[in-house]
Amino acid sequence: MNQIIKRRVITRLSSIVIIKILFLSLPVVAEQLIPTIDDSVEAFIPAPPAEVIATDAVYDQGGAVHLEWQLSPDDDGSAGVYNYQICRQQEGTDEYIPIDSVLAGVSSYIDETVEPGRSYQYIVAVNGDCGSAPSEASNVVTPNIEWLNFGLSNLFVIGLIICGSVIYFIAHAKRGKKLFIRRIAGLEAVDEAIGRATEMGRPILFVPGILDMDDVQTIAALTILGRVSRVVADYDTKISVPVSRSLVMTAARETLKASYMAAGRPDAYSDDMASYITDEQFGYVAAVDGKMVREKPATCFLLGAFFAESLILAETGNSIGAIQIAGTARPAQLPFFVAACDFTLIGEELFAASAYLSGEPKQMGSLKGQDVGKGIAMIIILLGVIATTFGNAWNISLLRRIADFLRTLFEVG
Amino acid sequence: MKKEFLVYLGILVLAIIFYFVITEPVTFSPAVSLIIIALIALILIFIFIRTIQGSFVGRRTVFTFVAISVVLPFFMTIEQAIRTSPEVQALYAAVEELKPGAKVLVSFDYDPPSAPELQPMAETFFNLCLERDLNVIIMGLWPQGPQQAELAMQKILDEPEIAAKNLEYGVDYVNLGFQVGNEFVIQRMGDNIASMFQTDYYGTPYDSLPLVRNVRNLSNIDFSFNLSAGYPGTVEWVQVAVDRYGVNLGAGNTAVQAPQMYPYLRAGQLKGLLGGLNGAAEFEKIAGRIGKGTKFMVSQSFSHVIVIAFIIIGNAAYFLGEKRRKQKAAE
Amino acid sequence: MDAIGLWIGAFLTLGIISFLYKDNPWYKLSEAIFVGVSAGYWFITLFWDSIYSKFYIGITDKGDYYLIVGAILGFLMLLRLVPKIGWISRWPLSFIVGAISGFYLINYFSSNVMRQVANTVMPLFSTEYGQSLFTAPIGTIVANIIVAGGTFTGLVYFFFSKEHKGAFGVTARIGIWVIMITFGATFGYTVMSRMSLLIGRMDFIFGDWLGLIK
Amino acid sequence: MRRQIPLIITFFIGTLLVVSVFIPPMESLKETFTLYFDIIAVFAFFLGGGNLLRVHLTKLSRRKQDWVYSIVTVVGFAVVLVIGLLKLGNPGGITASPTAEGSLFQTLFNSILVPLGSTMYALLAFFVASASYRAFRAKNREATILLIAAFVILLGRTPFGMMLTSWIPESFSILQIPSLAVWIMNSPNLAGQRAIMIGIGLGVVSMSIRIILGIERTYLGEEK
Repeated sequence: MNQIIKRRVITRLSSIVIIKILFLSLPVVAEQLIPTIDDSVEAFIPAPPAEVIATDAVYDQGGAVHLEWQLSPDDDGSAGVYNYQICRQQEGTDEYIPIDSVLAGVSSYIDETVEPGRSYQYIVAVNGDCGSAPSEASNVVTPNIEWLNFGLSNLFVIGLIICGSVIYFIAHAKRGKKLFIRRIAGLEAVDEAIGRATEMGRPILFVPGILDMDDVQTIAALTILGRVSRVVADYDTKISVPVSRSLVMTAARETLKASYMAAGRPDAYSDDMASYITDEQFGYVAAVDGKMVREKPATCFLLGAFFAESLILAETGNSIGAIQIAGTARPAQLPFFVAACDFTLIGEELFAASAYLSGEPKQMGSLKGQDVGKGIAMIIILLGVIATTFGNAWNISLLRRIADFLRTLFEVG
Repeated sequence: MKKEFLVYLGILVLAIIFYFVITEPVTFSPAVSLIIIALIALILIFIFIRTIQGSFVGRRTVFTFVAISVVLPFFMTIEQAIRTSPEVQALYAAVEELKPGAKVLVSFDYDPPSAPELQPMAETFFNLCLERDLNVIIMGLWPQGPQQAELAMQKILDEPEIAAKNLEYGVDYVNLGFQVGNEFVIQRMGDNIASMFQTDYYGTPYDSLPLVRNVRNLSNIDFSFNLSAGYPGTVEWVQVAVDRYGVNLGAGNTAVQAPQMYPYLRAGQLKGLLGGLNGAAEFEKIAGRIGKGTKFMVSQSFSHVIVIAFIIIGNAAYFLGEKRRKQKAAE
Repeated sequence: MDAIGLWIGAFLTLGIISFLYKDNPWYKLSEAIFVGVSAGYWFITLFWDSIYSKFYIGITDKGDYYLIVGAILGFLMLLRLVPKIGWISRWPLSFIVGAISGFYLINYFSSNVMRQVANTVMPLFSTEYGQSLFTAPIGTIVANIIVAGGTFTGLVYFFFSKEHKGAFGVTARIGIWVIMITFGATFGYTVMSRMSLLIGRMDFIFGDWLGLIK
Repeated sequence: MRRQIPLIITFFIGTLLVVSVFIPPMESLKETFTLYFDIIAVFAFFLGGGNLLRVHLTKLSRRKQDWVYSIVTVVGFAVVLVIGLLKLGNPGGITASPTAEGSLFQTLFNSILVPLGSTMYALLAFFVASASYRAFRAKNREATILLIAAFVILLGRTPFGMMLTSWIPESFSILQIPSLAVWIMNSPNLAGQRAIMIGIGLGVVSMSIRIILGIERTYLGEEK
């Protein structure tokens, strides 16, 4: 193919030259007769790209091949070079099929249409104004399925250490070892807040965020709902859980029902406690706001994933004089809860809440386990900062080695 | 119940008067504007004194002041000193450099909630392009973007100077509409724009639009401008269109998003940047055009001052309350 | 037609704003419209997007028969309506919860823990790793110390299993201060964009609808 | 048995997804599960939407307080469902995209949902003001720090802030309020964000382990 194109181009070029010579004596006529051909004489056919190298993409399921080549020497940002056509030959066939093209100036491509176990060979052709020049064929590549992604081995090892410590402390606590857990203000207030609602004879409002069950914050909110509703069932207070997703409604009902059964009052449970309003963010907020001012709950729980509506809900709750316990893992919304609510669970505290409220040793053990993770992170930061700051400056090889090691250890693919 | 409906009736009557009777725009003269500002300041000082004396204002007062601070500046004629920042000047210079007939791609990557900040930018940018006889190609990575573009374009086409040019759709400007696929759309456009936009916003086939018939891919675009309120937006345009295809890119961003763009600006990946209403107002100033950006900017500064004033009043209330409590405890 | 649209828009806008004064019939009406219409709207978009485009087209055109598992799980969800075997509807729920827990475990760990720790391991007195001491401008040095120190003390605040007393307590105290600065800054920063939202709505009322703004 | 099966499913699926990250051929598992989730969510809507109808119809039939508004909700819901499912008023007919330009469905969205949504969103302007008025008071050391940070940033965004400190010479320009605001956003703010994010990451790890191991199961109901 390479040869054929070259030959064709040469024939065309020589014919132009002949015509030119023929009409040389009549330049004016020549200009009129062959203006288009004359244009193409000034244009050029770029030199072909070189050294096309195909490699199997590492740690994948054999579905990608990396291509790299050296740009055509004529590809220097001038207008003449147009793009690169990538052609592929599959093992067993004898023709190159164009698969894609990339713009001038690009020297790599990832072919994601290959099948594992088959062999491929590539040609990259550069396209110019009046012709194209193909490269030599690349090496033959056979993409393979890798069964383990060793590129993530650092993630695996560190993850194992931290998950291991959580599991270790769970097991540790199960054996009856006493663990100290500091008090979390927002959670200490839960009982009191429910008690207040009971005294005032007003309901409790629980908003589990506005995302669906596919967000981990919603799950955290429901685990807290489990603990809260257990107390509520004991006190015989009214609780209302408006939700913005149907699945969350189902899960909230399961949670509430279980709590009422555990409290020995299954008759007091009703499906109306949790009801779906609408998936639309602000439609949901409009309805919950209306509910707040009409039912005047004594206590509002705003726990889960919140977006801009965080402050609308919190300020409305504040205006009706409710005690508000809020919590979210979205850093952008935390300030609004902190400003407008009585207690706020900041990030990690939201996930720790259900364990804390349960009071079970096993659950408390997991909190100790995540502290180990924090400890490791702190040690790495301390050590890493010292090593990177002074290792090079004072030329201490140990520090430098530590710095390099830590930097690679925590880089994720 | 009856009282409420009387209020509604009042609002309806007012609306009918304003809608049908007062058909001309309302503007306060500079003197009246100053008097109004002085009055507001006086009331604030009065509130402050009342607070010191021990009677605190409620949330409805705060709400009223926020509404006043936003609405009244719409009608005022006051000039706010606007300093144009280097990134706005850079954007203007980049557009000014383009020769008549240059092809400018404008991507509308936002929806109505961000319109107050971005719409004025879009209008000024269109005005600038059409005034200089640049060809405008509109598209959107957000579903409601092209609709916003239509609104802005219609407004600019109605302006007398532009209307005099008798610009033609499909020849001088074109709206390609929305395309799903986020950054992959940009990537495909690097190679072939028509493959992503088979038809324009109105369903006309790409090839029958004279303006874009010869625009094959991003390399045929002379300048690109992106109005962005999040993902997909400026970050994606920089990463794909600029880094891979070498497009010249300028951007207009919401105030929240703009600070994240400064690294790109410093690295030269962005030719210029408009951030929030500030940016819109500065751009209008440099383009010599009084638009909504300038007007809205006054509202914004006013409302900020109101918030600051109430923070001060709130603290006064707190400290005095504290003092009284201590005095009571002492007695 | 445009005028009708404008009046509807204005009616609903003012209805919502009236809530600021107090709950009233106008707001209740706007709220009722909002809830009914938006719930329907979301179901329709979900239906055409998931059930038609992804599920139906996936099975008939692409032959992705594995999607049937999803439909079965969805169907099990509906068994809630049959009281006797309603408990089966917990299976799809536990499927979802399990999948989300497993997925987020690794996802959050790599993006929130690993990456943030890696970003905090940085030289204090130079702009980049490998440069000699005190080559960075004084502002950068102060900033670096605050970022590294602030992250460290912030983590101390989150410790659950150690009482915040003594030196540990002081560090935790500094940690909560850093977090408070973060909150104050984010709050102040957001005020501007929130104001512009209101400016947009007021422009609609006084400009687009009443035509009072030039 | 009723209690065991869900816990086994959670354990099996959770572990599978953790492991799948490290095994390239299982990479697509996540996308498959996302598709499953989308499909389940639509089925679940029959429960949610059904509940919405039931609640409002009960309100209506019992003439409970504010039952008039329930008529509006039910009618609005039903009308949108009919228009959307049959693609009424859609220029492209039944085969077109439901949200096609110019369709009745899209017009409903633009003329009803857009003004309602953006106004609800805009209420935030009032609430940030009332929240700042009430919450930004120097009650204790933490609140004072919060107040100062917010105040500097707020001032830094007005011409007022620029004027206030423009007398400070260029060499100390960091002390000018606008640059101070930028500095706060870039340094202490970043530190706080990072600490919160690392904490969240560890919190999720610990909670996920509790769920996968079946220690945390309130969401499933602890039926006895």
